[in-house]
Order: sequence, then structure tokens, then C-alpha cells
Amino acid sequence: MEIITTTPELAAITRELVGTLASVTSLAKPETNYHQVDAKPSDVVKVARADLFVRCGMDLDMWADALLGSSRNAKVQRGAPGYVDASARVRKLEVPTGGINGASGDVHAAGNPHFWFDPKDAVVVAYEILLALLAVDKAHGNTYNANYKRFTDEITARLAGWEKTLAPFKGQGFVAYHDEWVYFATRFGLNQFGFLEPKPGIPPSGGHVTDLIQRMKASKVRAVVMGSIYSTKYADLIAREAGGKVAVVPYSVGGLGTRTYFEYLDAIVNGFAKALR
Amino acid sequence: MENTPLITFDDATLGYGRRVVLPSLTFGLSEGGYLGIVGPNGAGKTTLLKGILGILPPTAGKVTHHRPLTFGYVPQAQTTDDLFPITVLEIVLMGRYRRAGLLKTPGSDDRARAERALEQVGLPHLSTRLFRELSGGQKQRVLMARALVSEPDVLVLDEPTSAMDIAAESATMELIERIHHESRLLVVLVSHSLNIVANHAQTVAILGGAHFQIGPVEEIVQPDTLRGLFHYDFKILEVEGRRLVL
Amino acid sequence: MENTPLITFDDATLGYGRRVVLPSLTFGLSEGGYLGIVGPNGAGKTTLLKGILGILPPTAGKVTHHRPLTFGYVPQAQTTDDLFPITVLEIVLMGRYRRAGLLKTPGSDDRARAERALEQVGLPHLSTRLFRELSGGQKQRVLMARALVSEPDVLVLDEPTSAMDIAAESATMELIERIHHESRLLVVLVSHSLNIVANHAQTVAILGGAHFQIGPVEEIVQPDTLRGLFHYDFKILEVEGRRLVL
Amino acid sequence: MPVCVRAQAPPPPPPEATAPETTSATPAPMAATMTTDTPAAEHDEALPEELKHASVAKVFGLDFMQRALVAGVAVGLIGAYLGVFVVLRRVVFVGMALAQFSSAGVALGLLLGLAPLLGSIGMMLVGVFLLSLRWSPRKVRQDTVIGLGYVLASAVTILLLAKNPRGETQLLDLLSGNIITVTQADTLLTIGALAVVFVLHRLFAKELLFVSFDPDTAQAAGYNTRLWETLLTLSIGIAIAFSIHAVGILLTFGTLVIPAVSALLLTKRISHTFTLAAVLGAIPIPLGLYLSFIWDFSPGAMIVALSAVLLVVCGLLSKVRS
Amino acid sequence: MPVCVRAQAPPPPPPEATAPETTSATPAPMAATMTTDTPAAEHDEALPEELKHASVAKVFGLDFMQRALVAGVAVGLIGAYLGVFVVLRRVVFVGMALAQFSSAGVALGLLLGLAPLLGSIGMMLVGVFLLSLRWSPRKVRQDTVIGLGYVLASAVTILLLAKNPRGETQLLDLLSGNIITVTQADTLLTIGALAVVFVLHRLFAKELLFVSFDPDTAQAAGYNTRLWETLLTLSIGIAIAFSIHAVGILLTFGTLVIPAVSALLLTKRISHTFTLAAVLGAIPIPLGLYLSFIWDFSPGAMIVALSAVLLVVCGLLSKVRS
Ligand SMILES: Nc1ncnc2c1ncn2[C@@H]1O[C@H](COP(=O)(O)OP(=O)(O)OP(=O)(O)O)[C@@H](O)[C@H]1O
Ligand SMILES: Nc1ncnc2c1ncn2[C@@H]1O[C@H](COP(=O)(O)OP(=O)(O)OP(=O)(O)O)[C@@H](O)[C@H]1O
Ligand SMILES: [Mg+2]
Ligand SMILES: [Mg+2]
Ligand SMILES: [Zn+2]
Repeated sequence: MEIITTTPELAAITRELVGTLASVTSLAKPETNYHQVDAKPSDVVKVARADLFVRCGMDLDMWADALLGSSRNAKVQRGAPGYVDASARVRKLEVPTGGINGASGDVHAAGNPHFWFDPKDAVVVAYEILLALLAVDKAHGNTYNANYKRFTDEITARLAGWEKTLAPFKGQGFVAYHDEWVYFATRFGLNQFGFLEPKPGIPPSGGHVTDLIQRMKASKVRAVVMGSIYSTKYADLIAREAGGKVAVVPYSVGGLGTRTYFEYLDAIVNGFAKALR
Repeated sequence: MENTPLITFDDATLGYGRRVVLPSLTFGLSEGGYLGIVGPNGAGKTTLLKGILGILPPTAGKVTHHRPLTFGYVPQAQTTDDLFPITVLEIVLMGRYRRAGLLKTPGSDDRARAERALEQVGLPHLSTRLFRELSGGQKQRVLMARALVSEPDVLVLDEPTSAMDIAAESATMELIERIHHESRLLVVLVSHSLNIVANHAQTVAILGGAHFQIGPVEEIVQPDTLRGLFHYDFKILEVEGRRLVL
Repeated sequence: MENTPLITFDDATLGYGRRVVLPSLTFGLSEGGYLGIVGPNGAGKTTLLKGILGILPPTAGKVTHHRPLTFGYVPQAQTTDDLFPITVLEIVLMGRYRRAGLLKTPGSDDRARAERALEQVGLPHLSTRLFRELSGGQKQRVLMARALVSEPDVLVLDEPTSAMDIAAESATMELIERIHHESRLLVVLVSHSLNIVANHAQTVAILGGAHFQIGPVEEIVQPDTLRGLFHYDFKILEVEGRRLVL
Repeated sequence: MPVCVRAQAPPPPPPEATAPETTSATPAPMAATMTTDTPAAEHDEALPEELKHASVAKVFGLDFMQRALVAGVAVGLIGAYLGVFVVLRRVVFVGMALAQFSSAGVALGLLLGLAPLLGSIGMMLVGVFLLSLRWSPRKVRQDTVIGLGYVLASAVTILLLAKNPRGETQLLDLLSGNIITVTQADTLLTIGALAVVFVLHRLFAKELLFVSFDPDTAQAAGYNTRLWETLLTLSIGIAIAFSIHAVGILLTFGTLVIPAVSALLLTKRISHTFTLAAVLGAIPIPLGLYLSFIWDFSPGAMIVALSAVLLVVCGLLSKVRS
Repeated sequence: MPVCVRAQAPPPPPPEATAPETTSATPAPMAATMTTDTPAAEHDEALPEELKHASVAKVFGLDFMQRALVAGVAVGLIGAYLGVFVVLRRVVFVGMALAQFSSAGVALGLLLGLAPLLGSIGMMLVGVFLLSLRWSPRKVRQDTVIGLGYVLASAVTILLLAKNPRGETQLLDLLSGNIITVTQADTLLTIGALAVVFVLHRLFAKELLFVSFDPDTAQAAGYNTRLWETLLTLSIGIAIAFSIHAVGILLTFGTLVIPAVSALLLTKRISHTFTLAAVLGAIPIPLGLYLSFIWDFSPGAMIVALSAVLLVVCGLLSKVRS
């Protein structure tokens, strides 16, 4: 069986479920910006042959729509059993409140799409994928169920460890590169204190940086966490000006030597712990 | 002057921005005329031609074209871009574009005319050469051929023989003369060669400073008039039936 | 010819790519000479000048500059860019750049010379005007002033008076004559006006087809030679001490 | 419950339900086994062997490759044809500027609550219009206007996004397509638009050439040069806009510039230049698509690279000839 | 049915799964918590009142703003000065092309295992060199060479990165200079490089002008035009490279083009053009930095926008004067 995912994280979670029963490929390569992916012919072929297509949804991987369209693979079109929107059951954060008005822009109505940073949401995602696996490959249902159970159990087990690691920092603030940690922070009781570059690609103003530095000093926040693909220039500035402690964490599974979802989260949790310490 | 008027200047002032070059001109040009324009450098000859062509609208007064006119124009300096790989024949054919009309490509008749025009300016052998690879005089001759081949209502020539050799110059002037006679077109010619103007134009306009004078060639081309204008001592001889201005 | 040789052509062939324009030229030019070049359009006059200047290297043979030479050059067509907001005086001052030397800016002496040169070409009042807003003849006179002010070893003039009025032409030719005498520079002049060449040049080169002839002016400017070249019937008169080619 | 696509399958208990306390009991010895059999980094790298050796027939038997071929050849032929004008008029970056206008339009649309696509198309048209105006031709040339348009549109995009509460910048590329994901509808639309522009250019070939080459004389001959120049810029702008939408910025830009230069190096008649440019624009399309398929490269970049190879060949030929 | 959309309802057990009893027992009260949105989007929106009304003295009392001011004014003055050449020679996109070469260099460096910075600088210098060559000036103008360089470097970058995706990171890092994050060391380095280029340009002002304006006559007068043109392109390229590194592409590009055009609209002597351009390049720097601070906008985009306002003012003045 061929399974295609849009991001390496989804691929990692899927692998936990399928083990060796299927080949799992992410369209976005590790350590590349998964918001924008330039499709190659092989990507279309991959999607065309896929039995299962797992995407993030919530407008994060809109580039996949064109690929799906080009593939003409009925098995994985929206609505088909082989199409998985991983965000479907996730409790969504930062959904614009107060209705959709002009200022908020309707396309962002979906909320913050970086849900996989919460291990429990990873389980929700796994569940979503499990359902689809059961639908398209009944024969191996037992294995999938067992793998799912193993995955959830391991998440449960590891989560305890992660929570223990981060427990001393509960309620503490940290500064992120941009707004992608809300699920993680909510899970571990951390306080997403501010952003270096609130909107990707839009350089922050001097006022923003000053505000951030002042607030960091006032609140004694020193931790700065950033994904491994981002430029360190703002972090360096904050480190200079506010005595920040910078931790670089893998941007995606496959980054900084991580291979599985667990290693990925290990690295992230350790990074946070290092920065917050 | 029973000829139909083509262009009228009514108290028209020509200039660039706030710089007035030719104040309040009033005169008319008719079918079949041959106007020679003389005057020292910077007097406004080219400016006057641009006014006649309608490229430079008057800053005051009015310039009227009595009917839509097509002009065959040979400018003083070439404004074409050397980057274009355009052959001599293609350039001459441009003169036929307007006649061919919209949506039509120039046909074999146009091509034959273009080739004849190239012969007339003495360059039949250059038709497939790139325009940008011609010598200065060759270029000028090609542009002259283009102007002639367009069968214009008005032929506007700004020192059209300045880069030509002496044989080409005399052949060109004779060619213009012939076409002028045959098709009764209006010719407007700027030239520094008083010889040429004196021998070909019917009417002469003299420009210089605030000075503007227009009239039949016999009246205007006189040593006194010229001396005042050019600050140069002219002699006018008649040698073998041709006027010679020295 | 006890004068020091400046430039020598040794069996030099000039042309563009595979097109040969002037095959195997052999001649020399010396300090204090005055070479007039005549020939019909496309004969290769401009090409020869480019060979003399060293802009166009010979495709065969050799062109030697016997010492590093500075040239004052007035090209046939202007190659300057109209986008530059450059005033007339700034352009003339360019002629002084080389004399001023590297790392030095032209001083008040250079400025004075530039202004005098503008006077000599009859345009003292235009020094602060933008070059691109001049008339054709005015531009040519400014470029002439620039060439003169540079005090070159060789003055290379490609139809330098083609856009000038008759007074400016004669003034310019006299100016060149005077400078030639005063500073013993080598003048190389292309002109279609045989009158000018006949009256100013000491040596004349005649170009045309495969034909190349160089010699003292008296030998070369003869009706028969010219007729063969231009296919045009010349008369040569002497009027009041000046040669007149008709 | 027809609303709920997935609901009919009896799903397992919700993951959230596994309250941390109850599950923490489970030991986690699987870590070792799990990680060994999932070497994450490697298996998405290589292309399957059979794809690496796919035949031309097989590759272009795929319907998305067919669509890519058709859209690509249309853009290649007509883009390269128009590119001759673009290069001769020295406005090679006009496509970049228009793409940037389109981004600014997306940002504006987001701020005003309009559909981003609408903003994008609207601003691109505004861009085409602004670039076709004659500003102050003596002092500011069209290439400078294009540079100004590019940098201003970039700055405006950033300023607009700054005040948009949730600026997700990936939307900026909204109008930029990819040759292999072009839809049937877009292919037809693009071919239609390009065909209209091309027919316009053939019908008015002589006027557009005359006015570009020698505007003064054309005006004297009775042509409304301003009108024709506007038509020229407008038609090129529209062709570029559609091409970007269908095949992306890089390929559009490359098609516009490279074949035209190659053709200019070799030809001595403008009509031949146009023809050769179109041919050279089309040649790398099938080849590039095929190679990008079997070598697993981005097709746009591959086609541009092949186009550059042709340029080098043309450059050498032209050196040899002279 | 809202229940369905959110799927908060306790789902039934999986089809073939032996439903894990342990978990199904727990009820699912999360529906309530799910909709509670963390208001994360808000706290980065508005600047505190005190910063919104910060005085000029306070803003430029901050040392990173001081560095930004110093680096910015240096780039503004010298960039705009050089911009006059860039606009007059119609190579306004030279900065874009060099930035793209630098990207290709990063990609190449990664492939060859070199340091990305080395690759970046190396390829930018290669780009400067390639652009300063005289290719076939009769057939291919410099602006076209710049377009070709830009598109080829883009394609090469994509092709090189295809086999090494991690390069994107380094690319971003090297190319997205930002005026407010410039370090002391980079400020000094940039000022040093710009000063060298500027002194070079002052020392050889007359030669560079002559050769740009009238290469044929300059050559006849004894200048080695090819050498001087190479020096010109090289010096501008180096200044651009350092500026991009210090203040980013957008600001570098804007500084290069906009003030020069403004100055050309108003001046009638080239020496005045250079001076006015430098002044117009410097003016928006402090103003833009200050306004971007109190209004919370990207400084680069803000400065470019102010520069554009100055351009409009100059355009109106020039209209009034004629
Ligand atoms: N760049 C070029 N490439 C190819 N051929 C050229 C080039 N320039 C000139 N020619 C050709 O070389 C020959 C000589 O040209 P040249 O310009 O030297 O003539 P000329 O004697 O100066 O003529 P004119 O009196 O018209 O100025 C002409 O036949 C011309 O067509
Ligand atoms: N674009 C322009 N802007 C401002 N002034 C100009 C412009 N073109 C020409 N002039 C000025 O207008 C006057 C007339 O110029 P014009 O070109 O008509 O002279 P001309 O009689 O054709 O001279 P020439 O014999 O040198 O060709 C000159 O003083 C010239 O400096
Ligand atoms: Mg004139
Ligand atoms: Mg010549
Ligand atoms: Zn995101």
C-alpha cells in the first residue's frame, strides 16, 4: 500500500500505524517550508498511486489541492475513503472569534494549523488515520488497531515524561519565532509570550522588538525557541538585548537528526527545557 | 495658389516647455507646394517641422491639418534602435504599411515598389543587409527610400542629404523633384545647402532668432537677407543655369 | 616628411566579421599632417577612421601607433545617451579629463578653456543648457568643441560639419586650420564636401570599392579621378583663390 | 447522518478520552522496535526504478503530463514570440513586476475582505495599466518604471500584510501556477488567452513592429503611437499574467527572455527572429518535462536550464558564423 | 449538525478493533474546552501606548535602532548615489540578479560541502564578474544579460536544492538581511565596504561618467573603456552585495532605484543629480525607522514607501516647473 502525506510529521505518525505494511512518503521534505511546496512530476505520480492521502488541512497545505486535482486519483479525492484531513477532529485553537469579518480575512477562518505539536493531538491525528486505514485496508485492521494502541500507549507513557520535564516551567513564558506553538504551549501549560516575526516573511518593526524586549525583561522571560529552518538574526538580537536564551528545535521530523515523532517531540521538549531553564 | 490648402498655422507659437522657439507663426501650405526652410543652427527648423507634422503641438495659437494627412518623414537624426535585426528591405517596406492598411500585409506589389525605391536611391544591392550595419550615408538613403515609397501627402525632409555623397545628393534631389512634379505632393525641405534650396524650392522660409520670413524663392534668396541671418558674406552666381550660393 | 610618424598601416585589412571593407592598406600618418578622406557612401571612410583610432582592430596585417596617442574624435553619428542630464559645459569639460589626469578634477583653467572653445564654435550662451535639448547642429558644434579642447595628438573628424549651417562650417574649418598650424597636430578629416577637402587637406585619401589611393591634394583632386569614383561629372574652378568643386 | 462523512464507521474511543492518569500505567517498551523499522529520512528520496526508466510514451501517456505538455507548449511558443518584443524593448523584468503587483493584490484583498483571487487579478491588471502608461519618457524609461513598480508593489505587500491580523504569506503565490498541476480548465483558458494575444499580434504585426522600431516616423506616417504602444504592453502583460497562472513565474520569465535572446543571436531578419524564438521556446518543453520526470526535478527549473543550454549552443553558432 | 463537524461526540469503537476498554470508559467532556480559543493572536497586535508615542530621542536611544540608523544612512547615501548610474545604465534589476546568484551560491556550497557564506559570496562575485563582461553588446544589452542571469541563477538554485532541501534554511538566513537586526560588526563591515566603493567613485567620478555617457569617444580619448566599465559594475555589485547582507533586498533595491529617479526628474546637471539622489536616499532612513517603530511596520517597507512619497513630490515639482 502506498500512503502519501503532505508533511513529514504526518508521515511519521502514519508510519507508527502501518509499520512495514505500507510505504509512507511525505511530499514536503524534512526541513523545508511545508507551507509552500513546488510540485514535481513524481509528486503527482505519487499522489496518483496513493491508496491513502493524509494532509494537514486548515489551509496549511493548500498547495496539495493542485496535486490532488492533477493526480485524478479518485481514491484519495476529498470525500473519498482514502482522503484524510488530519485536522478534522482536532480541537482547533485560535479560530477567529467574533465572526468572519473583512479584517480577519475569511481564508484564515480555520484557525492555527500547527496542531501536531500537541502529543494528544497526534493521537487524534493517528485516530483519524486509523479510521481511514480501516476503511481502505480492512484485511490488516487488527495490526492497525494494535499499532494504534501501541502508539497511544507510548504517547501516554512519553507524555508523562515530557510533562515531568516541563513541569518546573509551568506558567513560564517563552518567545517563539512565529505563531506555531499554541497547541504545544496549551498542552504543557507554557505561556506563548511573544513572537520574533509574527507573520512569516514580514520583518517585525523596531517597536515590536522593543515591546517584546521590554515585556521580556519585565516578566523575566528569557526563553527563545525557534524552528531549525528560520534565520537566527532576530533571536540573536533578542539574545543581545534581553539576555535571551535561544533553543533551536527541529522544524520537522527529520530535522536535527530526529527520525520518529517521538524523537522529534523529545528534541522539542528538551529544547524548551533548555531555553526555559 | 489655386491649390487646396493642406496645413495652416494661425498665430502658432512653437517651443519646448517654457522655452519659446518660434513665436506667432502665420502661414499656409498647399498641395503641390515646395517649401525650403533655411536658417542657422538652433533657429528652429526642426522645431517647425515637428509643428507641421503635428508631433509638437503649439503652445499658443493653432496648427490645422485640413484633412488627415500622411507624412513621409526623414528625420535629422536617426531614432531607430540598433538592437532590432531589421533588414533594409523590411525598413523600406514600412513605408508601405500605411498604404497597405490595417490587417493587410504588404504584397508583392509593395515589395516591387520598395525594391524600385532602393534602386532609385542607389542601393539595390543592399536590400537583404541589416540596417544597423550600414554606413551613415547608406542609412540616410534607405530612410529616404522609405519616405518616398509611402506615397505621402506631404514629404517632410530634415537635411535629408547631410550624410550623402555628392552624387547621391544630386540624384536624391532630382528624384524628389520628379516625384514632386508627378504626384503634386507638398514637399517641405530643410537644408543647410542654400544651393539646394535655391535650385529646388518654390517658397522659402527663413528662420533666425525672432526673425521669420516666408516668400517666393527669388525674393528671399538674396545676399542681403542671407547676410543678416548667417553673419556670413554670400555671393550668388549663376553658373550654367544653376544658382550657386557661396 | 621629416615629421615623426605617428600611425602606420602595414598591409592592414579592415572589415566587420567576414565582410572585408578595406583590403591591405599600407600608408603612414605623421605629426603635423592633414589627411582628407573622400569617397562615396559605404566606401569605408568611417571604417578607416575606426582603424586609425584603434577601435576596430585589423582582421589582417597591422596598424601601429608609434606612441600612445590621444585622439580628439567627433563621430559621424552621436552615440551619447539622452537619458543623462548633462550640460553643454560638462560635455566640453570631458575633453579635458584626459589632460587633467587620473585622480584630478578639471580646474578653473580647464573650465576657462572649455568656455573659450564654446565661444570658438559660436555657442558661448549655451554652456548651462542640457545637451539633449540642443538642435542637431548645436550638438555637433559642442562635440567639436570637446574634441578641440582636449589638445589631442590626432584630431579625427567624421563629417564634422554635416549638420552645421554654412557660417558655422566655415568658422569651424578655419578654427581647425588654425589649431593645426599652431600645435602641429595631425588632422584626419572625412568630408563629402570636396571643396572643404580640396581647400584644407594636404594629403587626400580616396576610397571606393576596391580602390584606395592616397597622395598630395593636387594630384588626387582631379576631375578624372573623381568621376571614376563618384560617377558624377565634376568641374573644378578657381574662384578668388579658392578651389571650387562642382 | 449524511453530513458526517466518517461517522458511519464505529471509531475507537476519542484519544482525548485516554486521560493521562489512566494510560500512564501502560509501559512503553515499543520505542526500540518502532524506531528501528522506520528510518524516516531515506525512503521519500529515491524515485521508483520503473519511473527512472519510463519511456517517453509512458510519461506522456499520463494525463497530467499531457496537460502540462499542452499548456507548456502554448506558453513556450507564444511567450517566446512575445519575448522578442520584451527583449528588444528592454523590459525583461515586466513579468516579475506583474507577479509582484499580483501579490500586492492578494494582500489588499485580505485586508479589505475581498477574495484574494479577485484582488490578485485586479492588481495585476492595474499593474499592466500603470506599466503601459508613458510616464515621462525623456527622463524615466519603461525599464525604470518596471523597477519602480516592482519595488513599490513589494513594499506595499509587506505593509498591507503587517496590518492584516493573520497574514498567512503562502497565499501570496496565489496566482502562480505550476506546469504539472495545471487543470484542464486553466489549460484551455490559458491557450485561449494566449491565442487571442497571438492572433492580435499577427494581425497587427506590422504596426507593432513599426511603432516599436521607429515611433517618430510611425507617428508622422499617421499611426497613433501611444495607442499602439499601450496595446503592445497590454497584450504582453495579459499573456504574462495568464502564463504565470498556468505555469508559474520562473518558467514564464525564462520563456520570455531566453529563447528571444537565442534567436536574436542567430537571425538577421526580424520575421525569422520571431519564428526561431517560438521554435526555441517550444523545444525545451517536452524535453524538459520528460527529463524532470525521470530525473525527479522541478519541471520549470529543468525547462529553463534546457533553454539555457540552447542559448549557449546559439551563442557558439553565432560566434562560429562571424 | 454542529456535532458532526467538530466530532466532539464520544465516538463508537473501531470496526474490527477490540476496543480498548480502558479508554472507552472515560467520558468526553472536552466539547466545552474545545471552543475556548487561546487569544494568542491578540497580544502581538497592538503596541503599548508608551511605544506608540515614543519620542525620537527615545527611539534612537535604543542601541539596535542606532545601529540601524547608521547602517541605513550609509546604505541610503551611497546606494542612492550609485543608483544614478544604475538607472542611467538601465540596469535597475542588477541587485535582484546578484541576490539570486548569491542564492545559487548557497545551494552550490551545500552541495559541495562548503560553508554557505563562502558559496554565497563566491557566486555573487561570479555574478558581478559575469554581468560586467561585455557579451555581445550589439545583440545583447546589459539589461538582458541581467535578466538572463536572474532567471538562470533561479533555475540553478532550484535544481541544486532539489537534491538538498535543507539549503532553504541557509538561503533565508543569508538573503534576508534586516536593517534592525544588523550587528555592530556587519554595520562596520558594510560602512567600510561602501566607503571604499564611494571613495573609488569620487576619485574616478569623471572617468566613470565619461565612459558611461560616451564610451566611443572615451575610448578614442585613450581610456580603456572595458576596464572602466568592469570597475563600475564591479563596484556597484560589491556595494549591493554588502547592502543586501546588511539591510535586505527590498531596502537595497528601493534605495538604488527610487531616489535616483526622483533626482533625475528634478536636476539638470549630473553633479546635482548625484548629490540630490544621495540626500533623497538618506532622508527617508531616520524618518522611516521612526515611523516604522511607532506605527509597528516593517522598517524596510516603510522606508521604501516614504521614498516613493518623495518620488511623487519630485514628480509633481518637475511637472510644475515645466
Ligand atoms: N557594423 C558593421 N557591420 C557590418 N558592416 C558594416 C558595419 N558598419 C559598416 N558596414 C559596411 O561597411 C562598409 C563601409 O562602411 P563605412 O561606415 O565605413 O562607410 P563610409 O565610407 O563611412 O560611408 P558614409 O559616407 O555613408 O558614412 C559599408 O558597406 C557598410 O555597409
Ligand atoms: N527637446 C528640446 N527641449 C528644449 N529645447 C530644445 C529642444 N530641442 C531643441 N531645442 C532648442 O530649440 C531651438 C531650436 O531647435 P531646432 O532643433 O529646431 O533647431 P534647428 O533649426 O533644427 O537647428 P539645426 O540646424 O542645428 O538642426 C534650439 O535653440 C534648441 O536648443
Ligand atoms: Mg534641425
Ligand atoms: Mg561614414
Ligand atoms: Zn504556519
